[in-house]
Amino acid sequence: MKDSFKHGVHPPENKEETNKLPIRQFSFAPLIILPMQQHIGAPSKIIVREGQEVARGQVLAAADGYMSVPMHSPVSGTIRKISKVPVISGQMTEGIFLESFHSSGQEVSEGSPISVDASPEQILKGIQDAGIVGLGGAAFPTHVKLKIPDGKSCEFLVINGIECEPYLTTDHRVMLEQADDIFMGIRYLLKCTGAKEVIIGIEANKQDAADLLTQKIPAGMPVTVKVVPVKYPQGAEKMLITSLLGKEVPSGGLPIDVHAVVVNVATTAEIGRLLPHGQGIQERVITISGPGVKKKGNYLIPIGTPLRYVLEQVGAADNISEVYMGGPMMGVAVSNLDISITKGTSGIIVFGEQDINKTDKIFPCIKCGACVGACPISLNPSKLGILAKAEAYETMADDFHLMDCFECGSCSFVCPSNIPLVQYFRLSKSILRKRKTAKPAAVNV
Amino acid sequence: MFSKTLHISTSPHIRKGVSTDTIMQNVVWAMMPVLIFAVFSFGINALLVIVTAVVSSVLTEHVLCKWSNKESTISDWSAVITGILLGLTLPPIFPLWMTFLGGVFSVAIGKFVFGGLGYNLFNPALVGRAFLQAAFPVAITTWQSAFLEGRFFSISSSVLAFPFAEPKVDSISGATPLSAFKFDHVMTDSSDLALGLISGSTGETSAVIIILGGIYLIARKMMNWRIPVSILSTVFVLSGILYLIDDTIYPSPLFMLFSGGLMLGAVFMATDMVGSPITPLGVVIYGFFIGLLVVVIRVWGGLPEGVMYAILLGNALTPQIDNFIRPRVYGTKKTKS
Amino acid sequence: MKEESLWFIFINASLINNFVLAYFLGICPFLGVSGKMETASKMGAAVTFVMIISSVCAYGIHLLLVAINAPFLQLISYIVVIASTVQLVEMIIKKMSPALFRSLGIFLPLITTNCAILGVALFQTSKGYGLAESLAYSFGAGAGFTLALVLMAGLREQLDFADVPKVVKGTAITLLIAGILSLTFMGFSGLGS
Amino acid sequence: MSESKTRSPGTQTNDGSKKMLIAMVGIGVVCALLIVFTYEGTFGRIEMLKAEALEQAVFKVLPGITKTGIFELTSEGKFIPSDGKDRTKTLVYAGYDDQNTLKGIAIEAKGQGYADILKVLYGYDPASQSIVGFYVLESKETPGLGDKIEKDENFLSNFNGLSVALSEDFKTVINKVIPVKFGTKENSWEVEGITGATISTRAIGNIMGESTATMIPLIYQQQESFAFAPNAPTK
Amino acid sequence: MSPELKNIALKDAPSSTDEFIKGLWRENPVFVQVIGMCPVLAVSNSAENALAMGLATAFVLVMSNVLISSLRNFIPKQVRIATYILIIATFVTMVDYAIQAISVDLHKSLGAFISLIVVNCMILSRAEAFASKNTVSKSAIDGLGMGFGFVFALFCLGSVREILGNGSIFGFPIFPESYQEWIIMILPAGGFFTLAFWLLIFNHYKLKKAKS
Amino acid sequence: MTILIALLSLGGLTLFLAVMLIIANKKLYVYEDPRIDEVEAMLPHANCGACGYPGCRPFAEALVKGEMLPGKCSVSSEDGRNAIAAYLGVDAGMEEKRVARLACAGGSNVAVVRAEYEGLSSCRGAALISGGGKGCSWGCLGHGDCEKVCDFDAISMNEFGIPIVDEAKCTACGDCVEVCPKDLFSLHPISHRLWVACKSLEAGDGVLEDCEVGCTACGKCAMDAKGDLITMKYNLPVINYSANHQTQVPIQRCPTGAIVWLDEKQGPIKGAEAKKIIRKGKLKMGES
Repeated sequence: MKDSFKHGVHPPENKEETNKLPIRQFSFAPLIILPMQQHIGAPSKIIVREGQEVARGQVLAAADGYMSVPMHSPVSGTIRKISKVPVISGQMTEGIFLESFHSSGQEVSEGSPISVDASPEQILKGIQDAGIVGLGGAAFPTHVKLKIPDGKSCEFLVINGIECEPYLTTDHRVMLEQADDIFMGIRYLLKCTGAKEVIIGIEANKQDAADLLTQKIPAGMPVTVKVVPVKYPQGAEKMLITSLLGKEVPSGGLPIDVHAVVVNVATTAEIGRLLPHGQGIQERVITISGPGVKKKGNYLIPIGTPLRYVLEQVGAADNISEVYMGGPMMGVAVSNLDISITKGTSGIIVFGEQDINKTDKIFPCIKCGACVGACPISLNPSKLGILAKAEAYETMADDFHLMDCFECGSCSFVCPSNIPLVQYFRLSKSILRKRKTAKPAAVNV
Repeated sequence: MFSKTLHISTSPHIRKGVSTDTIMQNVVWAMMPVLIFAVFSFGINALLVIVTAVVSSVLTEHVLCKWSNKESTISDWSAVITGILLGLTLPPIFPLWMTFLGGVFSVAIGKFVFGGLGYNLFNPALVGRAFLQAAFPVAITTWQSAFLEGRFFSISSSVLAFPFAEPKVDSISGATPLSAFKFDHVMTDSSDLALGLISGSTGETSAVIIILGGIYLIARKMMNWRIPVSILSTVFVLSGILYLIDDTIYPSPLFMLFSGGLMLGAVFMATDMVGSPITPLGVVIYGFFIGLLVVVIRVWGGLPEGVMYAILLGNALTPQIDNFIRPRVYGTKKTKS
Repeated sequence: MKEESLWFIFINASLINNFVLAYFLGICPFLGVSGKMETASKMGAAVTFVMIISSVCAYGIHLLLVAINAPFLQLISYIVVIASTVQLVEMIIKKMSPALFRSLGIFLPLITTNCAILGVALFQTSKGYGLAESLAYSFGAGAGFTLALVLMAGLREQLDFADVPKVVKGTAITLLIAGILSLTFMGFSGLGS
Repeated sequence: MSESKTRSPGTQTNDGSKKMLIAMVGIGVVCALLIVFTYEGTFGRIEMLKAEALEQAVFKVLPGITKTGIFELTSEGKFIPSDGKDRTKTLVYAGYDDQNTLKGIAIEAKGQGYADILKVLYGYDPASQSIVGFYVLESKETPGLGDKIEKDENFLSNFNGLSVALSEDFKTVINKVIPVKFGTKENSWEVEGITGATISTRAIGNIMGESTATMIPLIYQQQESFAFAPNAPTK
Repeated sequence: MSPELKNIALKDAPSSTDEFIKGLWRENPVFVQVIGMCPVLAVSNSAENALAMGLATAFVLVMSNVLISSLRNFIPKQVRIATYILIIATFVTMVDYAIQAISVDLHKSLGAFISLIVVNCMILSRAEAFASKNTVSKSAIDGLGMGFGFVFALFCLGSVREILGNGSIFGFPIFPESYQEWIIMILPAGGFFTLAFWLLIFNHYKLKKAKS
Repeated sequence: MTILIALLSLGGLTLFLAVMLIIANKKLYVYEDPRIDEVEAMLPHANCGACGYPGCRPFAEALVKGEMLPGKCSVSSEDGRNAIAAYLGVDAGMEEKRVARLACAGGSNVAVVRAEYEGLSSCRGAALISGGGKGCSWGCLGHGDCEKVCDFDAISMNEFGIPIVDEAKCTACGDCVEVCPKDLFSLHPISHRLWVACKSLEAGDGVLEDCEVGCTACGKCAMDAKGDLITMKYNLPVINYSANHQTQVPIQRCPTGAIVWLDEKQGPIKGAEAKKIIRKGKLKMGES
């Protein structure tokens, strides 16, 4: 078995600044802004009205169908307004403005506790009701992911504790501090997936977490902890499966096609923490780091806390220039500080004006092949980039597997010519998606 | 609070920090020892030839950019590399006006018409060299012996030939080991070849120094080591087989490796990133192909040396190789071509 | 007198004296159809095929013309027979296999006025080749034509995405590449001497 | 473009076929006539020019002759008089003086040069057992470089008395003709090259070496076959 | 057939001088239409060869244009290509013998390219696009124009290649003895480069015109 | 003798060929309507796809088959269409000329940019990164993808980064509609001159914070217009073009000038009250 996937890159880690800092509770913002679109799938459906007083933990919005999860109130307070709120994509979506009470410890849990012995269907329902989505960043509804399609079977449950993005240390801290919750979560997951073996994958730079988890494995639980080499993007599902199981997920397929299900370690911990109490997700651990902030660290921040408030509290410099939600490799640059923390936010990285090297001159592609040697799925980003520039989008998808690209950013990271490859690919994919939906109308011969 | 306008750009937000111009600069540094040895062994003639080649390349690039209302691209150092490489492949007593013409041709036809750096299909310096070879076959096969007395002070009259006039060859010419072998079956000692105690193009004589430059670039990861390794090993193995078959007709593999422009070509020219395939396997095939052609042309061809043609043909073949050799994409079955 | 070996005839026709790059035969299709790899390789295959057929035809006609002592009909009978053979082949393919016609047949009319085909027929006659030699020669010429065409197509496909200055766009840049290719094929000269 | 409008689909009548037949055959006949008249009109002159050119070449390589005769090599290795029409046969040209005595034989040879096949004609004098003249019939050698083999006087002087003396049994050439580098000619059987045109001159040297090695013994042994034949073109 | 050629045929009747000039310049077969390239490149290594070849081609073009246009109503559509080729081949054979009768040397240096005039696409395309639709006199003028355009182009190439490659024009040296010939110009590669250079000039001229 | 040989052989050859061709012509003939070529030659060869077919040839086939009328080709000149119609003996089927209209007027002089975008100079590229950094999430990003994609030079970016459509050149091919990531373009008959130049779904001051010329959904235009010409939907006025829309009344009281009258000669004309805002200092927008 290979001990790692092919290619990949080694960006500077920058984790040492926060990986020793314990998770701290963050203060409640006076105004919480909750967009309903926090996960992949249908937005949650608001079931409260303006002016209504709500308690912490109360369900504010229900799941709108199967590909959706409910939203719980992160604070006790009053619904001020239901209107359009900005989200990170730059769009305005439906959302709730929630004015929090100054000091209210009141908390309700509307759901019913789910025991580990419940049926798989009940557990899945419980996970959905808890509003749990993938906390690694993708925010894919977890119950959907855990539902094993008919005719497929799950043998391996992979717990993803890799966290390969530079700066981020949330999973690291969660593993160190919430080991019991993790194993509780694994119990639920084993039950609902029917997996026979659990592998916790941890990168070599988090040896302490690996040691701790190995130590704490409950007797009789089929869990192994595997330490994998430090390499970006080790944390990507497909890469991790290759590293741990030596199998490749087929192009366009899912981990279940190789009998595996991958769940993020923080998500697992959350399942283990919430389900026994019938609670919903209200806050999450976020790493705040980067040269632009003074009080770096890992914080437990209520969902919906406005970014501006967070930055003020952690002492961000006045001249901040770039803010990313997520890590620096795949995170999204923020254009509007009035957006708020969502379930998918794993980190906030802040750069001040002086920290940015803006003289990245773009040279023509010299076909050096650095990107080919970096792409974890062996695409040819150089060729793809050239094709994208020439707007040959169909060729990119048909002949060069564009759609397999998951935008990890390794190619752009190594490109000596500073070509915005990832942006090209993202653009090409979005255009192709648009064309696919528009096609039937255009050609009617 | 937060008074400045935010900046947004695409992920990834961090970069490795090696840029194209630094790569180019490093290639220039790696070639410096070769250049110095060229001047050391061939004297001021070689210096004049190389300097002229560099000046004409850079000047052509600048002028053409200005003409087409583009920003001058001489700062990316690629024109300097083209100039140095061209200079290194010319005989030390090559007339300066021809050298200048070669530089102009290299940059204008070899690179600029294709759209500049990154788009050139062939190695520009070799395009210039091939042009000169075809245009002035006599001048380009007239060599100066190495380590002549007074080489640092006396300039050959052929170097200073009047523009468009035929150069007059003075009596200092010597034969290259390859033509000596091809036409007179005279073998040159391998150690002389390795150390560069022979005549030849300005930069091709000392294999050892060229290898040092290559190792520097490989260590800095600014060169694909597979290319020189595959070319040289192909030449070594093929000529070794021939040598074993009949050592009276065919030269020894070491002689093949160290003679002529093979080292210079394999290390500095075939490795031109733009003209070589992009995948590791493709690169090995490219190297094998070049090595094969070098052996074929040297052993059976009409010309004593074929490295230049082999590399140019390798460049021409690169799009095909890239077309057929594609890495197997993760999660897919065998690649379809 | 030393007889030329078939192998040498093949190498000579394909590499040393490449029909396109050294003899300038078939330049029009070379410039016209070398834009895309796919069409180029098909065109190359079609030309090679027709070359071999017309080479055999030409060999037969030559024997016939010698027999009836009418050398002056050489050119006209060659071209007419080649043209009609091509047309016949085209029609047969069209009828027999529409799929093959779509991929190959569309090039056939182009081949009629391809001087490389007639060139092969004329050269093999003037060189006095026998049947086997003619076959080697026409196959070599076809292979050389295909090689040049395919190399060119690969290079031009890359150029599609290049920032080529407007003045040289089109035929001029193709000719420049052809010139460079012609320079590089000079490396083969003297092969086998 | 415009006439097609009048033609509706599916009207391939017999009438049309007849018209096609007449048109094709008619034009074919007209063409045949045109070609034949041109051919007839120019035939004599072309033949004359060609013969003249060849003869001139033979005269060039065999100094001092006034008449020539053509002979072909049979498959048994015998030389018989020929009309020179069958180009697949190996032909040689005998040269005679006014007294109809054989002065020498002109032999064609070919081989691979730098660019393409080289064809040369050289004159052999059996009396002195040496080559007495040399002429390039066909060459595509690089102009200004390889084509010096046609003009370079020093090079051409190689073939004035190039030794091809035969061994005792007249079956082999004692010293095969070989090419050497410029300035290193020491023996009369060596062909001295031209600086800068090494490849072409070496090719010539090799062609000569090959051809003389096979042809000279054959010719020397059959000198009597080349006796003056009256049907040969004379001058 | 290219759309340009179609357009030529569709245009309203221009004057005969127009018809002549267009072939020389505006629709020059070599520089603008880029057809009939093989002989253009192959025999343009000296001005003399280029001129001879050009004239031979022009003769065939004019003659075949005339004959085809006079027979245009007699030839059925289905067999037109076959008959055109017959007619062209006939004239080429005639020219071939004529040149042989004039000078064996010239014939030798033009080589097989005289025979290859048959497959010069320029001639067939003129027959198709023009002669088959126009009157005899018009076709003759068109043939003359195109033919001289062809001669002009060949001469442009041949003279440049001979001057640079041999230091002479029509065999007369024009440079001092010490001139260094650019041998590449006489080689095949030089042909490609020279034609590219001329096309470049034409393109430049066209672009400039388009701009203003 | 030679003459005989020549005549016989060449005559025989041509006879053989003629017979062969005749047979081939009968047995192997594949019919294709010659009119397709003719019609294709008459089309403009723009292959723009405005007619709904992938290119001019398929359109020509459709024309010959009678599935389409020449008027569908918006690129052809009037004469060209008529010529095809006359050739095919059909009605030209003229349609009213349509042009592309942009539903935004927020140039850099009036609209706020919240974050500076760095990267590919492309709206579609910018839109993927936090929406492109413009204050208004619906507004034009101004990188000119529409200008680049337009084959007819009908679109040019003005000094404030807003595309201006040249009605004379526009062929309504729809390329700009497809390319705009914010879906701001739509094709309209040229007579539609009453136009809402805003797509913001927000209302009130929220709009004005981001853009001075945005629609605040005040509803005055809907009140002033006769009948059901204008209705407010999702905080935007929706014009019912099937009603009588040749009126400038609705634009008069618009406080921001979001609803305009696109005059054929003068360009966009704003209502009396909107002008005050514009006069306050910033330059006029949207006029070429």
